[in-house]
Order: sequence, then structure tokens, then C-alpha cells
Amino acid sequence: MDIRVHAHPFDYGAECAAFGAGRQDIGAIVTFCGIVRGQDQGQLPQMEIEHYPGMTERALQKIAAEAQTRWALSDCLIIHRYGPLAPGEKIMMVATAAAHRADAFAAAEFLMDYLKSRAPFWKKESRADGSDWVAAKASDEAALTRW
Amino acid sequence: MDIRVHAHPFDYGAECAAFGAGRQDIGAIVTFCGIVRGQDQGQLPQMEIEHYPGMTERALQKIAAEAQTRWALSDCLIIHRYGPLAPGEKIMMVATAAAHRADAFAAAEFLMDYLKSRAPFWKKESRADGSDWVAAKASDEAALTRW
Amino acid sequence: MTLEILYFAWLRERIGLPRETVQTNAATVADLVAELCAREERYALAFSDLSALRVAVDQDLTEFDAPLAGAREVAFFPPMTGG
Amino acid sequence: MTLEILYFAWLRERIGLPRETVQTNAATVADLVAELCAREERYALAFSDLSALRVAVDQDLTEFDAPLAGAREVAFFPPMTGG
Repeated sequence: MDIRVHAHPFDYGAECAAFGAGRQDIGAIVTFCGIVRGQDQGQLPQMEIEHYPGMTERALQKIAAEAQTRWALSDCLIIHRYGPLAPGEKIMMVATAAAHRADAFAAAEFLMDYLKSRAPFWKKESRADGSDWVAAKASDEAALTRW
Repeated sequence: MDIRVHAHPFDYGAECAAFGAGRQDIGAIVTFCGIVRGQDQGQLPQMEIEHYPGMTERALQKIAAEAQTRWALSDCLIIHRYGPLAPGEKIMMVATAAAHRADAFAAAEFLMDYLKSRAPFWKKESRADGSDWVAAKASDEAALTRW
Repeated sequence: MTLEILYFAWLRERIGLPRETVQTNAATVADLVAELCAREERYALAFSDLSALRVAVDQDLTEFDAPLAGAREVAFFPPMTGG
Repeated sequence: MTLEILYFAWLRERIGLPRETVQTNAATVADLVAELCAREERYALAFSDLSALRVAVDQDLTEFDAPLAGAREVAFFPPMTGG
């Protein structure tokens, strides 16, 4: 279990290549990567992510530990950035490894659903006409009920 | 949409790094990677994958096209190897890109479920005591009913 | 008509060849299977349980009652196990 | 007791500071919020809709009726939007 929260970029390809390398018990790996989208042609939004140092790591540890009790995982990884991010930049990733694909998929979706609504990150988007905190979606909160 | 079927290895990390690179409409990428598991301590199984050249590519194209009609995908990638594979080697991968994570996750699971049971690949495992064709699982066929 | 017939995985091993060309007037896949089974014991054994087999006509999965009119290639194989 | 209070995102902006240390005898989070709101208009405005806010006591998410006995750090913030 590897959890990292930092401002600097991470190398998604290198993380995917390294995750689970050399293990013989892994039959399935699922990764998710969240990326800053560009919006509104011609306007290049900037994103700033605020977080709660200390609680963030604690919350992610709890979510990952819960995933490991629910599914037979060989390994799991969460990386999340904070600070300023430009369109096209990778915000975060999760990776899960298991003997079978159903466990790897379910755990990755679970990690994402809980990370979205239970880990203390907040996104602020800036455009030419001002900046706004991204509103939480009711659908994200609702997604938790399926677990 | 990028579909590749070949005997030689692929570079999972490099494929993940390249997938969707430079696109501004992608907010979420999901990848799945299938790996040859080792089994039965001390016995190192070998795997051989047979396929149906021509139909394989055709079947994968149909599955990917169906995924693109069902979900708002920015891109999708399927790579599948055939021939001999050793434990720890990567057998195949899929990747899906979308604006939102729900589409990327659903499409990746759909691609995997259909690829498992509808693309003409057959696995044969060899151990010290002989070799056997891997039997299809009823759970894999059953997984199709959810779509 | 002339049909190219392909066998994969354990079906290929049991029949002992990966492909063959046959002349047939079979109207459906099932008719073709019956013709093959009548030829030699190894075909009859290999095709003894059709529920354990799948068939593709011209590289599209289909059913054993599918018609063969216009077909050029028929493939028989066990359930797939890719991924 | 002495409590460290933290504010994040738009709550931090509305209150105008990221953290402060308060002396309080509040029994619950809700009591603490009432004390803060009584202090200054900007607190009352920021905390006017508790359904739009979340609270963590000692870095664990909890409810507004949670007791504060033994707590050292209380954080208020809007619903999270990570990932």
C-alpha cells in the first residue's frame, strides 16, 4: 500500500510500469488517472487544489485499508497532487492489483468514489472571468451508496 | 480507437504514458492490464495463447465500436498478445479515456467482459505434469448479462 | 460449395489439423457438423458435445442452426478464454 | 479547553483566515459553531447553511452534533471535490 500526496508532478507511465512489477501473484491491474480538462474554447482554465495536510494522508490510508478488507488485493497505490495545475496535467492516480479482474476493478472504483467525497481536497478553477470553487456533485455522494 | 494483436511484448508503462497525451477533453483514463500468474510453488507454468487471425481483430473492433456507442469515450485502446508467455508477463491491456470517470470505468469493464468471452483467444497452460486448455468460467459468460 | 473449415484450441488437437477445405451441400452449420461426424470417428468424438463448442461463419460468431448460403469460412472452437 | 480551528476552501476565504486558536467550553461542534457565529458577522454568514459544510474533529470526518471532549483540532470545510 503506497499513498503519496504532493505538489510536484508524477510520472503516470513510470508509475504504471513499476506497479506490481516482479510479483507472480498478480493477474490483473487496474489504474485510474484524473486529468485537468480544458474548457470553453479559447479560455484556458487553471486549477488549484487545496487540501488538509495530515488529514488527507489519514483519510486516504483509511479508504485504502477499507478496500483491502473488502477485496483480495495484492497491492494498491494512490497518488494525489495539490497546488496549481494546468489543463492536460495529471491530478491523481490510483492503481489496484489482484489475482482476478473483478477485485481490481471494484477496488479501483471504490477508491475513486471514496476519494472524491471523503478525502479533504478542494478544487478551484480560474478563468478569464474569475475563479470558482468546484461544487461537489450530488452524483458523487450518491455513488457511495453502491458499496 | 487503436487495436493491436501481436506476439511480441508491449510496454505497458509507455502505452499508459502515451494514451490520450496532449488531449484537453480527457478528464479520466482507466487502464486494465492482464498478467500471467505464477501458480503452485516451485512449478513455473508457461502459457500459450492461440487466436484466430482475422476474426480476432474483427471481433475486437466490434467490441470497441459498441463501447463507443454506449459511452462518451474520447479514445480507446486494446492490445492483446498471442503465442508463448511466461509468468509475470503482460498478456493484454485496455485503456479508455472520457471526460468523466463513470464512462471510462464502465467502458473498460465492458471491453474486458466482452473481450474475455467474445474475442477468439484460447489459453493453454503447461506445467511439469502436462498441459491443459484453460476452461471458460461460467462467471465470465454471466458477466455479459449486466450490460 | 467449397468451404474453408478452421479448428482451434483443443478441437484442433482432437481433429488433428488446423484447417481443411471441404466440398459440401450442407444448408446449415449443424448439417455440416453431421457430415463431418459421418466421415471419421475423430470428428464424431470432437463434436460429441456441441454445447461445449462455438462456431463462427465468415469470422462472425453465430449459432449451429445458422444457414451456410454464401459462406466461405466456418470455424469451430471451444469457448474463448482471452484477457 | 484550547482548540485549533481550521478552515478550508471558500469557508477559509469567507472567514478570512486559514486557522485560529480558540478558548472554549463548547460541548459539541454545534455549540462551537454557535460561539463563533456570535463573535462576528462573517462567521455567522459563513456558517449560515451547515448542510453545505462538513466538519472533522482531530482529522476524522464527523457530524455537527459530535462531542468535543478531548478534541484538539476542529476543521470546517465545504464538501470535498478531489479526484
